[in-house]
Amino acid sequence: MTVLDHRNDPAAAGTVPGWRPGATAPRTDPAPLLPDPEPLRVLGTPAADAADPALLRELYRRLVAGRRYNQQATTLTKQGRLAVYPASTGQEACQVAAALALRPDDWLFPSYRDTLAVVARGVDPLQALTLLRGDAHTGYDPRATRTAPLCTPLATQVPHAVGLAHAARLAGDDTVALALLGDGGTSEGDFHEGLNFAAVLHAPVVFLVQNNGYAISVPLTRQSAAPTLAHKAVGYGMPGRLVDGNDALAVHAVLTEAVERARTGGGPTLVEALTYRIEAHTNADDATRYRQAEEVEAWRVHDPVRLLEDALRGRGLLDEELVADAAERAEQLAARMRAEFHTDPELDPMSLFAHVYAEPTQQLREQAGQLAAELAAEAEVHGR
Amino acid sequence: MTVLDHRNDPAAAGTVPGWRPGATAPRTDPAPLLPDPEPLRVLGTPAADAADPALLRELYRRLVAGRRYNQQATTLTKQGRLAVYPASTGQEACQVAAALALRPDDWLFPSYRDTLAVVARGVDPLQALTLLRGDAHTGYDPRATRTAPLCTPLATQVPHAVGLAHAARLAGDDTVALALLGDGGTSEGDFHEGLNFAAVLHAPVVFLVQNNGYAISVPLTRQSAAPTLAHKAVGYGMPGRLVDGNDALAVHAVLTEAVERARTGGGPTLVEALTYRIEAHTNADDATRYRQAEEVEAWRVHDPVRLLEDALRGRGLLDEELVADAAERAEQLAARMRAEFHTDPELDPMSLFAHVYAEPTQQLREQAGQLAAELAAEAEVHGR
Amino acid sequence: MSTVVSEQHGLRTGTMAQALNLALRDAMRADKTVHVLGEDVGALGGVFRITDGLTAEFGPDRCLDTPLAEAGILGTAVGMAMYGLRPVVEMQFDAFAYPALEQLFSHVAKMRNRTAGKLPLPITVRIPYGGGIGGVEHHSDASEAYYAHTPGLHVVTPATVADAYGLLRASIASDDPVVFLEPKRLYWGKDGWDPAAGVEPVGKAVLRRPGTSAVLVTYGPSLPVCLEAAEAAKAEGWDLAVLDLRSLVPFDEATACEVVRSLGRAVVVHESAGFGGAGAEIAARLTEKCFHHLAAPVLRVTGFDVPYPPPMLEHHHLPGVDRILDAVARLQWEE
Amino acid sequence: MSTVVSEQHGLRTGTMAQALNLALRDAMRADKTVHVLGEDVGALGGVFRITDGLTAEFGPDRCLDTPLAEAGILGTAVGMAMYGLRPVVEMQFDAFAYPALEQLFSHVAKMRNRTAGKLPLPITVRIPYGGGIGGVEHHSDASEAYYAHTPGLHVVTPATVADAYGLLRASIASDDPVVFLEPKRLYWGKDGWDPAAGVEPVGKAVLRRPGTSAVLVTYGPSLPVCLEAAEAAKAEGWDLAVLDLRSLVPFDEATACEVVRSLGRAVVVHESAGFGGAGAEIAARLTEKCFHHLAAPVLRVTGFDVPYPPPMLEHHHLPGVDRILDAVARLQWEE
Ligand SMILES: Cc1ncc(C[n+]2csc(CCOP(=O)(O)OP(=O)(O)O)c2C)c(N)n1
Ligand SMILES: Cc1ncc(C[n+]2csc(CCOP(=O)(O)OP(=O)(O)O)c2C)c(N)n1
Ligand SMILES: [Mg+2]
Ligand SMILES: [Mg+2]
Repeated sequence: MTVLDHRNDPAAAGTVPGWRPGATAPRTDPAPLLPDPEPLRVLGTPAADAADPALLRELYRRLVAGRRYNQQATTLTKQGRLAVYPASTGQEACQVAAALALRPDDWLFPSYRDTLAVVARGVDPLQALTLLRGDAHTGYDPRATRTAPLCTPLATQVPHAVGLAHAARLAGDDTVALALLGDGGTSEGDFHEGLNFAAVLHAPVVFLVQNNGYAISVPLTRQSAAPTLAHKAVGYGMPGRLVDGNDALAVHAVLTEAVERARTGGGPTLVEALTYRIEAHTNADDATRYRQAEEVEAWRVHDPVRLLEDALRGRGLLDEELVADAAERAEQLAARMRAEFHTDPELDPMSLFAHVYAEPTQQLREQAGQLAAELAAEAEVHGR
Repeated sequence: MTVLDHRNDPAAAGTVPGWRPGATAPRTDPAPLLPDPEPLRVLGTPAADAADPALLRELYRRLVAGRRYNQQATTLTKQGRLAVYPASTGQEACQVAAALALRPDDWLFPSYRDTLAVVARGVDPLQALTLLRGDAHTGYDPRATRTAPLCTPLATQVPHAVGLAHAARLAGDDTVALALLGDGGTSEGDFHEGLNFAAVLHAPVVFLVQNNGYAISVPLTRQSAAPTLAHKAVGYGMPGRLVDGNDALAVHAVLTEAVERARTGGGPTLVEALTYRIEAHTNADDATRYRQAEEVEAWRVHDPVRLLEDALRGRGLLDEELVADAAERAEQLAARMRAEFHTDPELDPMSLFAHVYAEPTQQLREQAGQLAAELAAEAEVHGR
Repeated sequence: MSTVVSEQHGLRTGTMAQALNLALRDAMRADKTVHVLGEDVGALGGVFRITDGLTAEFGPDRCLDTPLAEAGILGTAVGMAMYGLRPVVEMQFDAFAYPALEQLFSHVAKMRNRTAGKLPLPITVRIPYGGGIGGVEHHSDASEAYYAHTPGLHVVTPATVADAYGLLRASIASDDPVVFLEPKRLYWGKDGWDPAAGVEPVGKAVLRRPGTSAVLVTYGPSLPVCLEAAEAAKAEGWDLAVLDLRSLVPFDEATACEVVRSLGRAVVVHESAGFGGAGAEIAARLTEKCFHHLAAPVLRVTGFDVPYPPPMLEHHHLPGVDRILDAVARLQWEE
Repeated sequence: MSTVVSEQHGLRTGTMAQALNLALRDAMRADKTVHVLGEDVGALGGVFRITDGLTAEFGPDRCLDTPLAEAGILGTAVGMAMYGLRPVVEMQFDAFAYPALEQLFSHVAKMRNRTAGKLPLPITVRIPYGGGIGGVEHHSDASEAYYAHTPGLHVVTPATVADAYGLLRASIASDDPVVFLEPKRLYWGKDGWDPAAGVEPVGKAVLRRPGTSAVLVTYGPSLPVCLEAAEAAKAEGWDLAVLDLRSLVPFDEATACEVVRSLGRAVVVHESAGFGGAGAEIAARLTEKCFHHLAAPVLRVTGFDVPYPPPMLEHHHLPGVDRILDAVARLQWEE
């Protein structure tokens, strides 16, 4: 018998002289921080009957439009109109719910895969896609819609969301920040540092991890050995929530609750949404190298649009008018995308030197002069 | 009522069509990963009666020597013989237990505060202290005692320990790596990335966080909002253990168990030891700026050496012979330190250029020539 | 650019550490959006006491002790700046800024550019840098070259007590991110200066000492060494000018070229490793722009291309008066 | 240094990507301590397919898909090297190596030095670098200057298919850490080469084209542009030599100086930002060593000092033939 066998011996408790109460643990009760063992599901359960029909219809319209958006953007890559597109096909419930859970004066911090959330938030689709078209890094004014630039270096947007939320709280505003990231992103140091800052600062911020099972080719089992990614919340002292990411109603409910808690001074929440990326990582990726067709097919059955349709049908809400209206809006969005991406953008090469600094340095002015001269010479050669 | 109120409705479970079992969570049961709510204590509890007298005596001798070591090193800073010393006074139980829990062929990854653990592992005290004396970065051969260099950039040693443990396992060796760090270090991204790698690789590594309540001036409450730091383990899928860091027997037991689990293929463990740094951060620090004398005094009562003494006394093991033997060994160690630090080291300026690369580059040879010429000219001026 | 006003008037004497502290205090008084954050900047006042008393005067929200995570600190500052604040970040030592380099390179330096000017980040990143204080490994790096090579960052470094105040005020007031490098070994040097003297924008080099033979081009921690060398050079018959760049970005090419053209001989001095160091840019640029005025190549006196040595050996590594004079001697005087 | 033997014989034709893949394969066959690790290097074979088939041949322990964390990857490699392995780390894109810079600067570069030679780290860090492939932001950075300024690192970059094989083998065999920079836009260029030709150690520049008028000094992605420029220059009456440095550290000063001294005119060409770029070191060093042989200052043609532009604008940023010829024209031919 080792001394460890006495671990749970009640006689041993509290008998240590001089043990300082301030040093005892836990400082907070971990139980409420732990996620439920099963992800929250609403659609297809009795709980869905309680859902507001207007919300269901709104989610439906937006999911249908979102699916169409993903299809159209993917088509644009095939036509060479977009350089690259990381589709959120299959993840539309997360994208739409993220946008709907926020107020206009809240801030969204999207990753490269979240253009749909950005568009759902009100950013023009053309502007949302300039990064991926290749004509500008960020095509929209982040302040106008309180939507941060699409973030590519993984998890680096997490501390940004925390800092903004903290600043808002200091200013006395009840603004909330919502950061989106993927399962792979949770492995980065910036995720850890950001969540820890959020909890220590008690900042009004929500983290939504869209766990789509893969970071490019790397499956979740090679990414983390945690019971769930939501369990990471405990280590920061914030609640962790687990939700079926293809259940639009469930994601919306969990995010709405977390945003509300943040808004009313309850601090940050980590939400893990279980979902699946139906397409390859981007159009440049070959997903057959690392996953089986059967797996994709199984997830196609658990489709966010279909799940919502079924629920609407069950409630007798899927009438012809709604279906037609949703389809029409989706087609309008796609048509606008086709029209806007039909022509090549007019770009000013001199814009290279704009916005490096508030005032260009002398050497940048010199370099700009050099480029201008080159362009003039070229124009002369081409007889323009 | 919102849809969330149905969260725990059993009628809702398992009714979602198409939900893929592979996607359900948790993948592992979190319960065994969670630390006990109270830190393990052995000394002063009935469990101590089961402890091996030889181990108790050995711990006692080493704790007494460790305390003396800390005193002597601190004195050396006052005499200008050490440039800086981060004392582990008050943390000797952790330091000694860490060294004793390992086999000679295991590896220790210490931080700047862990010279005592390094010495307890068998490194010559003079060699262990060159970094802090200022004559060499690492005074010992890490391979000789399987003790990595003292690590200053916080938590960067964590992935090193993981990589070494992983490599050892691949080689078929049953070597274990033990990484030491502080409470503050757990906030760094490298801590997170290292622990995640360890769990995913199922590497034979143990992490000992000596939570001494402060990162320089920053108290734990500003460092983390977690129930305990040990709770972070859950988010990686490894067991978290909480222990009274001033209870040498408890720390030894927890580490021995964790090392054994790692050695036998059970994967990594995160151990949090609750302790206190009695001295300032280093001799250059002024701890009165950020903590109260009463707090220090309260911790002096819960002293690791005293706790062990009390236990030995209770078992009738604190005989004169042991006390004298421990004191003598401690004095011998201190005397050796005084003797060895009495003289200034003879340093070769040309060593600047040694060991930058396996073969010096042409430009380094040129620079070495320049310094040699300068030194020769200087020697001439000084008539040597 | 935020307002730069000092409530302090008249000449005062103090250390560079005190001048920096006052600059922070005055900036925070003048502009409520200025927030300080970092490790130990609160009750402790920073390990170098540069933020001493700020939490007491402005409260823990304005001067915030953060958790120990440099990428987290800088990333949080990015978010704060996006919401309209003007964060001043303290990195505890130069090598401990490395964990934040991704945030610095990929976001801080680029955010204005990647949002077409919509999200400027007026962040000042204060970094104590360089050696000469007997610091153990990782406590004496001089990493200015990494920052200077990164478009979008300003890189500023004071060498005098007055500049410590003035350049820090100007950096905090700048609407661009500034890496503000504080020469550790000059923290405790005292000098007289007038905080109310007015603050120039960053980007102007200044001739600290006129001369007729050659010019020593330097910045930050090496300025006092160069002034000492210039003094010692008199005995050898050289009258050396000393130019203090004050900022590497913007680089005051006009002023530097003027001096170099007029003297025809120049030595660039800094303590960080020479290979690919800031001195390479300075030498290459001055050579290109002043080629036909040069009587000798622009020489460099720098730290060796080795990891920063342990304290007991650092004086062999750091450029000293003799090494500078050796270089001056090689400026081909015979012709 | 580990053994470098190729089982492949005879001339073959392939892309640089294939040559790199074969180099990894041959290195892993020749030496069991060579382990590959990184993001997506397993089943996917890396986003550029450089590690294609390695997991199939050597198993997932030898070619390891890691969690997504660059500091964790490099830090883990440090520990593996401490236990006697020879890790080859893949960073997915240049800007995604930034999270690992602390591990690189504070440990990888310094470990041999800080342990007085006891713990050398034979780690190769492969980084696809540079632009010209239409990559969106953060996918086209060229960060060689950061690495070249860091004592303790070797910095190697191939520009031909044969060098891709030979230099990668040599880098993996080196007992020092090597930052191995792979020019992304040359990945798909085909050429003939003989893997059995033998592997020289790193550190030798090579004259890719002799010439009599001036020399273009370059490396990596800019070599083909320089060769094209040299071809185009014939029409202007210039016979340009082209020197491929192959490694920035070690820097082959002897070879570079020899060419520059014999021709008296040189232009350094690289695509990363000019200010504080590798070209600054090259120009400053060549000027210092060859001053009296120079008919004109060593000029630099580089990317502008701006964040890497979006794909549709990158061709304006990258040095092209015309910009190089403009610089050649400024080499003061009139005298
Ligand atoms: C710091 C960093 N490292 C690597 C990459 C390259 N990269 C882009 S996406 C990706 C996978 C991300 O996976 P996950 O976070 O799960 O998001 P998902 O793509 O599945 O939405 C990788 C490795 C990056 N963008 N940033
Ligand atoms: C990356 C990094 N950032 C900052 C520092 C400066 N620093 C040295 S010790 C320390 C506090 C560490 O606290 P903790 O981890 O609790 O260990 P303790 O000193 O209490 O043993 C700090 C901030 C450092 N060494 N490395
Ligand atoms: Mg994913
Ligand atoms: Mg501590």
